[in-house]
Amino acid sequence: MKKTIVLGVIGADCHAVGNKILEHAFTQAGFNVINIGVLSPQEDFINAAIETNAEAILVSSLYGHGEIDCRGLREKCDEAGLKDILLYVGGNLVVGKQDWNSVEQRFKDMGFNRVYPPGTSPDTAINDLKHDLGVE
Amino acid sequence: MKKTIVLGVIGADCHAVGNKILEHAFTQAGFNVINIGVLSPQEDFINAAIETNAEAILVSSLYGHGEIDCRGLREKCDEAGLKDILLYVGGNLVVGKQDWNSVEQRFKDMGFNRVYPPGTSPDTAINDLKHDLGVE
Amino acid sequence: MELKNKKLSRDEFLKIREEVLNQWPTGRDVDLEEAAQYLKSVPDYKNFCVKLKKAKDEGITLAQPRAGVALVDAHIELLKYLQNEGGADLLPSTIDSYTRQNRYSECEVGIEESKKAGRSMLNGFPAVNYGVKECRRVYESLELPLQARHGTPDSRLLSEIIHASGWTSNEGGGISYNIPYAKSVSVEKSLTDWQYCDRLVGIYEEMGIHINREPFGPLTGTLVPPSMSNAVAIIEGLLAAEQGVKNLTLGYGQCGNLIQDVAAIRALVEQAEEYFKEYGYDIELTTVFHQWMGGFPADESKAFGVICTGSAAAALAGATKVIVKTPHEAVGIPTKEANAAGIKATKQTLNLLRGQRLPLSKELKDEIELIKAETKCIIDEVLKLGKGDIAVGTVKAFEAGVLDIPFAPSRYNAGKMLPARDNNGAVRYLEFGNVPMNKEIRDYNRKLLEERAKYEGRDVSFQMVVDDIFAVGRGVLIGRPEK
Amino acid sequence: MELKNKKLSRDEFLKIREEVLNQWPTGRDVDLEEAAQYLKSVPDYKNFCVKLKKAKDEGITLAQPRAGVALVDAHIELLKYLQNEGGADLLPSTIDSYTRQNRYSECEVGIEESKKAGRSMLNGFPAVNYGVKECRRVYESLELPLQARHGTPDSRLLSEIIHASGWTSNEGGGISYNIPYAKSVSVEKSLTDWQYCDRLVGIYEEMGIHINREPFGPLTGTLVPPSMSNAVAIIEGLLAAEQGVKNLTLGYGQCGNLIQDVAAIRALVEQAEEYFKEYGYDIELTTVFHQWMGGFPADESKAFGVICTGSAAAALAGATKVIVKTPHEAVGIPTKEANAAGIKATKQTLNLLRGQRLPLSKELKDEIELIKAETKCIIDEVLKLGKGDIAVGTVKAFEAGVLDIPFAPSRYNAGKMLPARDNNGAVRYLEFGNVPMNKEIRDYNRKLLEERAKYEGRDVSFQMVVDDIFAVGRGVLIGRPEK
Ligand code: B12
Ligand code: B12
Repeated sequence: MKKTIVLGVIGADCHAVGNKILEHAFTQAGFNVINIGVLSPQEDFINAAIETNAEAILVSSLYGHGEIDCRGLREKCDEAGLKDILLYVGGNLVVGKQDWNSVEQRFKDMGFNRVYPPGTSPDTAINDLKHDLGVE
Repeated sequence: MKKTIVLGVIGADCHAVGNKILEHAFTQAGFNVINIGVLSPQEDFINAAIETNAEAILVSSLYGHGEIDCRGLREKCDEAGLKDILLYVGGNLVVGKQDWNSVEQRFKDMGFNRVYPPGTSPDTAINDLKHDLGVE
Repeated sequence: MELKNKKLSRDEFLKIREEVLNQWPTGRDVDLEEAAQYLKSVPDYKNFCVKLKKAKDEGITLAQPRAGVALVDAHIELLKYLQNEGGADLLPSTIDSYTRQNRYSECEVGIEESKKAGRSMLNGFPAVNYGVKECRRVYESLELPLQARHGTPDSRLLSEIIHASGWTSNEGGGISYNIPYAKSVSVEKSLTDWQYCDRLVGIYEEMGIHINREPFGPLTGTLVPPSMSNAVAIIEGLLAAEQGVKNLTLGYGQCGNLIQDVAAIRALVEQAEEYFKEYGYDIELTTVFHQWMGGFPADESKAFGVICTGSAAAALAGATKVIVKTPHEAVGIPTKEANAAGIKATKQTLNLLRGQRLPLSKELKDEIELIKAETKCIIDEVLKLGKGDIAVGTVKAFEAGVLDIPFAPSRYNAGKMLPARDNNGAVRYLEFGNVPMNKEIRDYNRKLLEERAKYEGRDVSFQMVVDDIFAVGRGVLIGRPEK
Repeated sequence: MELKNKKLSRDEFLKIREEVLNQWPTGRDVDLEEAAQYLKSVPDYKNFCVKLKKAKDEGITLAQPRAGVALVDAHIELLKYLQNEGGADLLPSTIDSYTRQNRYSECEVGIEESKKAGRSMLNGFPAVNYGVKECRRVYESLELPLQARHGTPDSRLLSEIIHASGWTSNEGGGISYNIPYAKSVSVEKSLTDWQYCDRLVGIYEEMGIHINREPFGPLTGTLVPPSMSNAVAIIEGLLAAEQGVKNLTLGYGQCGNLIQDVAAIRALVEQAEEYFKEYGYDIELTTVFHQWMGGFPADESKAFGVICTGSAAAALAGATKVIVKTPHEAVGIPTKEANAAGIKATKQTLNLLRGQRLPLSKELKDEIELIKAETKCIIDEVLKLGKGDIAVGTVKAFEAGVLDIPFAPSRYNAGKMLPARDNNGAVRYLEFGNVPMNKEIRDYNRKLLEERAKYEGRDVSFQMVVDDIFAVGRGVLIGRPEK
């Protein structure tokens, strides 16, 4: 059976191209993709995940406000009963060219399971997700 | 009366454009320029200075071997009786992009009175020379 | 009030204005008369219109960066650096993304967090939150014309504040600052709100003050066929002109094929002027060429390659100004040094090519004609749908997919059209969706894409589009299959 | 032996060879037969001729850096870095300046000092001092074709050593590696010595081994009018062909006006092929475009602008390869990182423009014709002076100032011709000296310079030349007077 994932771009972020590519790539890779699109508040991710019984939430943030927008998402997931749901985040997460290790750490501390640097290829995330969900 | 200077490019260096420009600029500025041209050994500078009773020797080195080529010039001048003759050097003096202060120091230690970084405008050196020779 | 392409009366305008200035406390500080006095004191060398006109007359291409940070002093320092060290010809203030969505309270959070963190937590300058006094401080600290650059569907309050602060240009438009930047703002709403912004400029013009307006040419910046972006630019130009805008800069985002890029700028100027003439608008028209707006390579040296190729195309096209990218583009908002580096590489390229133009050849002529013919098909249909009213027509055209921007986030965009590169790298229509073109044009686009498909030994397909999206970031123009 | 443009007999060659191999101890290790065996084992992907031919057939422009340091291991590390990180398509070994003057004992000093200092004290790789064994180690460590790049009036021993080491290309020529690089070497002497180098390649060809030869196109790199450098390139091509060279890359250094640059490459190919045909030589001809060879701006971002503009011109001209400058150019020999940065910016530009050409326009056509007409005036006169022998004619032409390279250090060069830019930045003849041109051409050059003078409100004069020499380093193409 197909695994369901929720995909979207968080906050006031309108970058749509990567989102469309990710939808295409994860669908091709055999996932059932619920794409809530750009400009999505945390609540929309959570509601979509609950409604569709999703196994993972993939958050994109390209425009630099990722640090503000992503804060508290894990806690809200917990509150909503999405205990231990996989949370991935990727894109251009912070403002400016910063040391990647420190950026990764900041988002891990927020409770994300995996954090991806700018320009990550969809394949990387697909492989990771299959591994984390124990598919293939 | 016009002050005489000797101009040339030292060692196995064939860079001729800056040399022609310097000749033009120093002549315009009222100096009597003895230009020995490119590919000039130390001896040619010294002989020209003795023959013409020059007050300064302006050495160019563009191609990177300046450090090897200029060594001992001050001593040879002393030996030849050109006591305290002004020695200027300029161009791309060393191999590669190096810290300028350290380069300048190395050439000052060799006995050069003034040392110029890449791309120095002729005007800078003309002003310095007039000052050092007490003209104007 | 029903949307129509008709100049707002002063009363209509003032009525809306009351509401606009109440959207956030700083709105109350804007006084039209006082602002007009202030704007009259802007010297020529700090006026956008004057500087653009001079460049146009001299045949020079000006360089303008993007830049904006959360805190005023840091923002001034940044712009001063780009002015003095970078050698920018025109300055921007890029507005942050919360402001663009009118979420001013989130801006407050961003400002506070930035103070705490000691670095900008916002991706731009929150001008509305700062209001006229601080925005004037920015303007007064600089020696160049200043423009707001953003992506705000409803930028009425922002426009009021920045113009009152001496910023003599505003980027945007009812299509170009909605479809690529928003998800659920109707075209009708954004067109109406931008009529207000344009009318504001028109009112200043009536008071003898020259302010420049610049529709955002590149749209989603991703494989937009020139005829589609030119159609949008001309429509936004006509809408602005109706509201009394006199000084317009129409834009275009580099596609990558030199002939197509030059042709696009020439077609844009020629065709826009034809339309302005037809509708009786007297416009001082200039152009802006955007360096590659799609995904960049992360390597900084490679990024310089992209930046300079764009600068060369801008110069050879004879654009009045070029918007500059930076070596940090793929990764994040640039440091001031990286931003200045982008300007310097750009200006060196522009200076080397100053006065040089791509001479007219058969290839260039054909491409100009093709773009104009395609653009005309679109605009004709928009006018038809609007029964002669181009504002109404635009709303209907988006509903019908006649205007259709590739990869746009807006749900008011059909998203049925698909672009891809031909074998020379020019952007063509792969799927027309409902974009209305005559048979000749459709066949020609198809033929060009089939040529590429044949060369690559595969079918014309969506995979080509995906490959093309990644191509420049991976160091090439055309997304060929791996060998 | 008297200089004549006639293939050296094997006996003549071998007689000279004995003497050559005795010039320095490492010469004794060169064995022609053994070297031929070794060269036969060079795989296609490491052979210069094969790689160039493939690029030419595919219409691709390859990128090649300059690079060389004093110590073998450091040199290998450097080249590997440019290959792997920089993505170079072809590799060089730039030879140091003592070797170029055959001062091998000074090289020894340089090698020792470099070991002591822990950094290269030489501006290149002293291949002769290292000899065949070490030069083969360099070749074997790499996965790309390797070429010697230098500036050596007498490079007979160097040529013997590098070819025997599997380096399948050698840059230089009797004019181009004398006049810009030496002061007191007669043209007769350098032509004779380069006949030897060419004959060596010819002899390898007779043994079925393909080696590429590349006359040095840019000469002094400083405002050389295209017709003068094209005339020299064609003459050196003819001289090489007579000695049995089959694979030639003719070169040209960017002048800066795009139309002139593209025209120069096209004129060069067309005209060289005409001459080869006329004289019955069967040559595989390719071209090399040198990024701006004059003074560079010190600012690295600006340097990228110069580098990319050159890359764009090379691509649009359809040159087979481009020689890459680096962001350190104005200051010193680049680090490996700076060198790789130059290659990456270049390749990004080439890739974006791959397959794109400047289309034929009236302007381009006229410029091609002008360059060809000027070049013909020069070559005709050279042939006349040599009574049909182009080698003899070349010696006499330099004596007479018919061939005259601006700013050259050689006392065998007249130095009476002066170039300057016209109002579009194209390099023209300001003073013809004794360069023979018909009246039409003289008047046309003059007219173009008068146009510029008028625009600048000054007279045509030497000050223009001085201003033009500094211009690119100061960020512009044309040295206009300060306003
Ligand atoms: C195109 C573009 C735009 C277009 C977007 C059109 C649209 N609606 O989609 C326009 C012009 C409208 C635009 C606007 C803005 N942009 Co923008 N934009 C870009 C650009 C050039 C390319 C983005 C793109 O489409 N790439 C191609 C796709 C395929 O790649 P991608 O988006 O990176 O996504 C891939 C991967 O990152 C990864 N990925 C993404 N998310 C996730 C999540 C997970 C879990 C995983 C595993 C992987 C993953 O997979 C995706 C598919 O392969 C980038 C810079 C760049 N990358 O070169 C800047 C960039 C993203 N933009 C930026 C900014 C700041 C803005 C603006 C604020 C304006 C401005 N200051 O210039 C506005 C934003 C307004 C808003 N409200 O959001 C910044 C962000 C800076 C930062 N983080 O520090 C960037 C990085 C440019 C820069 N260096 O300044 N932009
Ligand atoms: C043109 C050029 C050439 C031409 C020279 C033609 C000729 N015969 O003149 C050619 C192509 C032949 C050439 C050859 C080589 N070059 Co060269 N060349 C240049 C280049 C691009 C410009 C030089 C120039 O003409 N500038 C214009 C004139 C007006 O400026 P200038 O020479 O700098 O001189 C002015 C000032 O420096 C100053 N100045 C100079 N001397 C003095 C002295 C005093 C006392 C004062 C006050 C001022 C002063 O005043 C001058 C007039 O304004 C420079 C890099 C650059 N600057 O951009 C490299 C450069 C000088 N070359 C270089 C090298 C290494 C070589 C070669 C060894 C080959 C190679 N590896 O590429 C050979 C040298 C062979 C030899 N035997 O010398 C290096 C030197 C590296 C270093 N020092 O670390 C440079 C810096 C390039 C680089 N970054 O690698 N070169």
